[in-house]
Amino acid sequence: MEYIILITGLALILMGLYGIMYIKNIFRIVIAFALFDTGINIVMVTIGYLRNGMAPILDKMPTEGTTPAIVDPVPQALVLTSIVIGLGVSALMLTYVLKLYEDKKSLDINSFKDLKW
Amino acid sequence: MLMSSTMRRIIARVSGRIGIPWYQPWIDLTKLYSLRTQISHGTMFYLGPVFRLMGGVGMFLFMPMIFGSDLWSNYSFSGDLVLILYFQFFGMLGMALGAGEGGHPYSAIGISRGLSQFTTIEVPMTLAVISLAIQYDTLSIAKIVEAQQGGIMHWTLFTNPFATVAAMLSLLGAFGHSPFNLVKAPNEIPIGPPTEYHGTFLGVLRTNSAILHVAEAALFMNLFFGGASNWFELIIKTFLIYFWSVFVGTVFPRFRIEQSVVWFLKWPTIIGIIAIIIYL
Amino acid sequence: MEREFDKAIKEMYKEKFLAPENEVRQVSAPDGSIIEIDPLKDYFCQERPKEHKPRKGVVEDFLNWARAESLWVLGFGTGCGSIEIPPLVTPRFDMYRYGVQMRPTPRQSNVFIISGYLSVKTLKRAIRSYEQMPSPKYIIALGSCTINGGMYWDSYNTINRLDHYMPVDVYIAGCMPRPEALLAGFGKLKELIKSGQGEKANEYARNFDWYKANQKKIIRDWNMPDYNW
Amino acid sequence: MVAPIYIIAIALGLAFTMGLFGKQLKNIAGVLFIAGLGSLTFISGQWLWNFMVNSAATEIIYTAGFKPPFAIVLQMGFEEAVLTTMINVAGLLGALYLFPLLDKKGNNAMMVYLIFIMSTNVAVMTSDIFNLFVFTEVESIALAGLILLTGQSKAFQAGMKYLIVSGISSGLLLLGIIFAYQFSGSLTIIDMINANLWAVKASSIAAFLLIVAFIIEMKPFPANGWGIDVYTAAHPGIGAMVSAAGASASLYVFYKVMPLVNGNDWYYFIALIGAITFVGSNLVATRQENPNRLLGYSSIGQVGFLMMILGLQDVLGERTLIISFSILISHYAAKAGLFWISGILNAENIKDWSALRKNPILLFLFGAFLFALIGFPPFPSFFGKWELIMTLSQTGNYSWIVVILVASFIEGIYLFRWLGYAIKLDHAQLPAFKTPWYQLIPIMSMGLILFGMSAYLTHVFNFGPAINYIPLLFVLAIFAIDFLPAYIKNTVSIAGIAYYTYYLWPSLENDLLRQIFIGIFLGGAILTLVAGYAKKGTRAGFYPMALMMFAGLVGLIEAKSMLQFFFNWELMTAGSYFLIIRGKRSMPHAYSYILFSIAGAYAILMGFGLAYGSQLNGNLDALSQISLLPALAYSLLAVGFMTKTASLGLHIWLPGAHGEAESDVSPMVSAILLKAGVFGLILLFLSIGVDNPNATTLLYVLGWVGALTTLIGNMGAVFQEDAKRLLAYSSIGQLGYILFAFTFMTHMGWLAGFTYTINHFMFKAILFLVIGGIVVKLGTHNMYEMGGMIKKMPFSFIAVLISIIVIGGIPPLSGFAGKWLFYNAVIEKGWYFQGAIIFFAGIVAFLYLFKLIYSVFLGQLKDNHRNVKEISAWILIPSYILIIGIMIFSAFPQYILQPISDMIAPHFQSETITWTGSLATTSLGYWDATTIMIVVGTAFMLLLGWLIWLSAKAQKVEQFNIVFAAERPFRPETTHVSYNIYAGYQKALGWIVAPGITNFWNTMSTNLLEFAGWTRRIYSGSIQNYTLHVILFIVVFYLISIGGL
Amino acid sequence: MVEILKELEERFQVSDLVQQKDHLAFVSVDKNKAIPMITWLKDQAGYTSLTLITAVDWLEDGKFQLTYMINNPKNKTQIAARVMIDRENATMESAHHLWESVRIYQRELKEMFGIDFPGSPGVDESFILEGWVDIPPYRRDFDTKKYSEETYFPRPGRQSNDPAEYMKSKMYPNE
Repeated sequence: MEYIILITGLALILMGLYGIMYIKNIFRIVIAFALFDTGINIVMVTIGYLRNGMAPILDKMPTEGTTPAIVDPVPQALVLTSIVIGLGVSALMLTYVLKLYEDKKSLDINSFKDLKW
Repeated sequence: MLMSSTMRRIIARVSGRIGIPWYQPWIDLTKLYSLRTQISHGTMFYLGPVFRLMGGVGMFLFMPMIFGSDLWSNYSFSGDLVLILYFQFFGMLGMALGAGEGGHPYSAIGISRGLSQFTTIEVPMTLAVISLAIQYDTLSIAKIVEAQQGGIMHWTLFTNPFATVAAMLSLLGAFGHSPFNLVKAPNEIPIGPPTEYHGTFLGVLRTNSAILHVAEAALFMNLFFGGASNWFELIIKTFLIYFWSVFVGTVFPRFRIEQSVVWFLKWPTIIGIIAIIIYL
Repeated sequence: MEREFDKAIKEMYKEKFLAPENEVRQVSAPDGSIIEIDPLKDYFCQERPKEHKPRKGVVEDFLNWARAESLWVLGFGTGCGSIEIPPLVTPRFDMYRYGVQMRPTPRQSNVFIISGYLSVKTLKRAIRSYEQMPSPKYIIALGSCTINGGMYWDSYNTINRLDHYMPVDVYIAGCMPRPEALLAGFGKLKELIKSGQGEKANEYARNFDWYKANQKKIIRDWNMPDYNW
Repeated sequence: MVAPIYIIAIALGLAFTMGLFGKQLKNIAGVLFIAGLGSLTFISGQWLWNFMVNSAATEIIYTAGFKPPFAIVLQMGFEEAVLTTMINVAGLLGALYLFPLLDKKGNNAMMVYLIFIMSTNVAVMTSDIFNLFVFTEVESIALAGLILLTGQSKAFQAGMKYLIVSGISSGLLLLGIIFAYQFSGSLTIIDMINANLWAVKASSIAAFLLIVAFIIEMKPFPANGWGIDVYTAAHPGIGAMVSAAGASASLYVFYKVMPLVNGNDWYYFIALIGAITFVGSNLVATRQENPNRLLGYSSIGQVGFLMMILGLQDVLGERTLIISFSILISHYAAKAGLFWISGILNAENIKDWSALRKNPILLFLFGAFLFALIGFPPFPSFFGKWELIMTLSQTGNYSWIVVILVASFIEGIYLFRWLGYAIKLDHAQLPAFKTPWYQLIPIMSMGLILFGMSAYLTHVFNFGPAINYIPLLFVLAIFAIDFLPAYIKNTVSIAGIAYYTYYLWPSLENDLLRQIFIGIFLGGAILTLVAGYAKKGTRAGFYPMALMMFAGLVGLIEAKSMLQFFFNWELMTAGSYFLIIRGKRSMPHAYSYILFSIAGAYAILMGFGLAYGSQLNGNLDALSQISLLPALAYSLLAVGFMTKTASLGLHIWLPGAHGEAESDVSPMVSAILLKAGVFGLILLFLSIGVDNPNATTLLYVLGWVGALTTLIGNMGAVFQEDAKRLLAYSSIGQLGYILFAFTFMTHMGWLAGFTYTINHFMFKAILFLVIGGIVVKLGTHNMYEMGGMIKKMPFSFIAVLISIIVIGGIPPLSGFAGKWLFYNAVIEKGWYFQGAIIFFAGIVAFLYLFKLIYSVFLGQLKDNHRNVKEISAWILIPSYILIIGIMIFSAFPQYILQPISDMIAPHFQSETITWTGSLATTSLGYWDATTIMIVVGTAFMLLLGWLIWLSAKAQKVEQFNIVFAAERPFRPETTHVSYNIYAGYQKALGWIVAPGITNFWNTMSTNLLEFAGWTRRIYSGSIQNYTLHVILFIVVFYLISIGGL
Repeated sequence: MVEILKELEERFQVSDLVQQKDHLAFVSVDKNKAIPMITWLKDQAGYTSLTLITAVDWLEDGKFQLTYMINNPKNKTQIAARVMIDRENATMESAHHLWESVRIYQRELKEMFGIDFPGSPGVDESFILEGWVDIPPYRRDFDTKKYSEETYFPRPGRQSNDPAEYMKSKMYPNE
């Protein structure tokens, strides 16, 4: 199960990368980027996941010597942060897309090659 | 200096063709010195001939003429072969500057040709001198002459034939007879550098050319033909050396400047290099 | 009757001819100022020739002898007679025997052989060359043309009498004289010089104005100084 | 002590507060903004003070007392303090610079700016990798916001690219973090390092991802197109922030995480990436014309350099930090300053930077920044590079040295072209620009920081004793009075130099070698400066630079250690560069001069490095016992010195540089500066010693080089039409003689060499002074446009005539001494063929000498020169002083040559020349200068008197009274035969000087530029390509790393 | 030769064909067709070499006759084109673009006959008559003898004989 999710995450990352590199519409590139981001988040969560573990919310102190099967909370925290940041980045990207579209009236990535060499 | 008069006589005899009276150069000089009107283009116009004559006289002064004679070794105690070689340039420069002052285009052309040719004339000469210096392990003319004493087979001509040949070929250019007389080219660029010179100026120049030719011939005599131990030998030897140049000149037509430049860098230079290689 | 076109031509040449190179011109000096150049005045010496008194007595005789025995001829062939000069250097005539030799530049010559007719254009050059020769200098006029115009006596462009323009020492008549005649002319010239009569250069200086007037009469584009040093 | 946490607090607080302010409170927001940045600076500065003065201990702060990941962990150590101070200072100055723009855009812009500075700070301080990620992300988001400031289309594109690629790299980082966490169980960097992720194959992927993400952040070549676009498109003020603050921070971060991949292979690998970036970026930059993009490439190159230094930390050991700091601080100040200047100029092309001339302060700072980048003294990068190279060579890492030097040279290529454009490029109209005070102050502050840090680092490296301060202070003093008229400065300079000579002389009491050269350097300096009185106006900038050059020259003489020597060498190079570029058409020539010079300097540096490495001794005498690759070391040193003496193959800079320089600069650079190379060669050969088996071949080759140089130089001079170029070629030839003579390594050869050196100094100074004066007077360089000057300038003529006699080696004068010694030396040594070439060249010299004196002084006077006067007496006075020198040297050479002969005798087996009075005798010949002088003088006078007596009556005539084939000349121009006068000679022997060597260098440079042009095509401008580059970079990196493991 | 003449007749309406010798023919051509004809001959018919340009003054007709003689080096034939132009304000189209040497001929014609060739380089420069002020000397209305007598100081006493008469009387005094 974890592997399926892990693979899904990795697949999403690759799809995202593929999208970033091969799609010509910048709007879709942003979406591909979001896919990539999501994939990373999924991978992160998966790595922190423990089979049959429970949510890292403790209602009582675990007893000495026993390790309750709780999922590591850290990756989840990280993912949360990462999602927030990803959101910020995506929003900023969309702003850029808007600006670019206003500027050139085009969404084709190839029309934005003014800077080179 | 006293012997220059005798020298001029020889030069006159050799340089004139058959019909010329032996005293003709003397008359010419007298006439040149006695002309009534003269013009001057400026200071350097005066200095040029003086430099030129100084070159000839200087070579004379610093060269031992007669082997074994204190009097006729002149001022050779103050400088050696290198000094003589470089003293030639003194006259060269004087001529060039004086002629340049005249502002005549032909002078400049003549000088440029002369200097161009001169550079390569000196190459075989330099090689020969180096070869001599190796051979005799000295640069002193007196010592070179001394080493050649004792019979004709001791002459450099026989002990170091390659150097001699290289130097003699270079001498052809130094005397400026055909085929290397493009510098003066009497018809195309009237008389070359001294186009503007006349009267006493020309007289000085002619005086110098007499002295210079003798001096150079004497130099070669000292270096390659065993020097001279008395007046008679001196006169005969210089005469013959000069005659070599005249003889070649009557046989060959004139070279163009680039041809002569290249020619001197070809055979004479190769011979000169051989002259050094055999002493390596 | 003068026609329209001929008038126009006369009009064209009414002003004294001056080549553009000889006109007064203005140039800007490197420091920015404008200076005026009058080529004839600035670039040529304006002195008149002077008479030179011969020395006295034996000295002058000796010098004259030297001058006579050392005749250096200017290699300037003006007309058809110049073809008669080269044979002189051949062994057959061998003028070197007499101390005569050719020089390529007037500065180094004493004798000027006017060899034949002189057109106006050539006359100008001849005068210039003559004046550039150092004194004492001599002129040998070769051929009838120099005496009275010869066969060109009625030509519109050839002078008739050389002695109106330059002082002549020796005339050699004939059309053309042979080289032998020229050699004889040299002999005559030597005699003249040795006898102290070869002073035509001084005569030229003495009668300078007359000569110049004659010269300027026919040389209408006078574009040189009065005396060419 | 204010806790560093307040950096976050203040910035965040302010930022949020500002968001609340409406438009009405804009002014308050502005004040708060500056105040906030000020307080950030204060906090970090206070910590820095604390660390430096009180040497406090490193402090680790856990926010709210939790350990990560639950709280932010900040570490405030000395390094962090330094970096945060740097960042905050840059931030504050940058804010000042950008203030009007930010103000116009409103509070939000200020907010974003604050966030950017804050996140950079925190990224430096945090020791928790996830926070590092967060703040890096914040930083890039803030930056993306700031890029928008200009509101231009290009900025949008660049921002988009930046966002996408940095998003990908942060994704990688995130993955790396989670894996690393998985394996190490901690988020602090230290713990991760301790966990030794690298050891286990599975966890190594985590370390790999982390490292690669940080490497991508630093924009390694060639996966850096997205980064460069940011520099290009963003406002230069932002570019400055990215380059100065951002790059410093990311480097430090990288330094912190590097131990994750502990292992030498990896460090070398990182160093390799750095090296590739360093070389690659600089290479690509050579073709760049947009100033901002150029600066971008340069920044990335510098970061690559630093990355390389960090990668080499195992080799460098404890010196790593100080070396990298010295380079970082140069980069930091210079880049910030340059970006800001670029913002003021707002030019699209570096050629438009010629406008900078209007503002001398900016121009000065610009120059200082560029020199700091390249690593000239006294800037920190000089010391950094020196230390780096010494350490590297000590440990035998020669290939790294080569990489550094090559890349630095490439950097010089474009930076100096740029500087040349700014100083000299002809521009129809200089674009106008305004320099408001709020933009000038930050730039000047950066300049101050640069100089301050120079002083500080000199102290830290303990290089202080290596520098001779007195001349430098004098230079500064002259710089301070630069606004005064020239003659005052001239007097002050001459007095200063004279005093210094007087002061220095006693210390050289028993060192004739140095006495000779001090005579040449300082005596020459005084004489050439005297000529400076002829100039009017203030000559802004001339005197500091001239004195800087002389200070360098003096320093060379005083130098006891290699560092001193090299420091002064560079000082002299810089000074002479500015002198040379003052000429009207000097730009390209000064450019090639400085390129050859820095290449030579690097060769010297490497040679010194080898010497230092083999002896572990910084003194100059270490040169005599080089045990590491001695042949290579000696060759490098020789080549380095030969760039200054302009020997064959390295000579092509000289004709233009000397020919186009100002009239009194030419003698300085020709007669004096070239002798610095000679001095270097003498030192080198003295160190090599007579029978050094490692240098036999080198000396033999150099002998041939010297001989051929002479031939080529003289031959080249023959075909010149430009008077000063002719002299310049002649200098090449004469320096060839000198080189040749010194390679003999015999007593006689050295004596000849010294004679030549002294002679060349005297006559070349005279010639350049006089000809320079004439060129100015006549307003043309071309000799065929001159002529007939003898009547107008008789004194100049005599001066030139005498110099020419000396050059030609015509007997009575001192040139003959050289020739005579040469003949003896050649025959004694047995180098006959080289000798023959040398003598042939000597005669060829007559051709150009005649051309010079004839074309200028004789022949026909031209129309427009009819009214010119003699050149200024101020030029003639030094010339005639030198002529007196020549005359004395000619008549009594024994008084100078005999001591020299005694001096050099101990270095060789025997003294081969004996003096009896004025008569010198060798085993071969003899020579008596005094007698010759007397004989020649007397005879000359007699003959002259005779001729004058004979022709006293001669009529003086004018220039057209010539025999012109019965015609008369029309124009002086057409009558003056001078142009291409040696056509026949050229036909016969011109092939010798066919510009083969020039073509060689041209081909080299063309190929280099072509290659750069080809390389930079990878920057196609497409986001997707850039992404691909990044991915490919990672993949290749990964493949190599597995392969390498 | 015949073919070429025929062709000339067709193309340029030449008249007065005179076949002087096998290889030499004279034709007359209109003033405005002359240069085209010569150009054609040069470019198409192989008459690539200019022999001469000369003029004859037909004072009585008030005409100048210009003659362009050109040569075909291949078959060694010559064609001479005669062009009649007015004597008043004599002008002719310049042909200096065809051969370099033409400008010299034209300069000479200008100087000696006063025939103008507008556009010909240096046509106004004096050729041998430097500073000439009279009417052009080759015009038949110019009296050279009178001019010479006025100008060149004739030496008195010169006598001239008709060579034929004089020699006859000298050599064959009896006849």
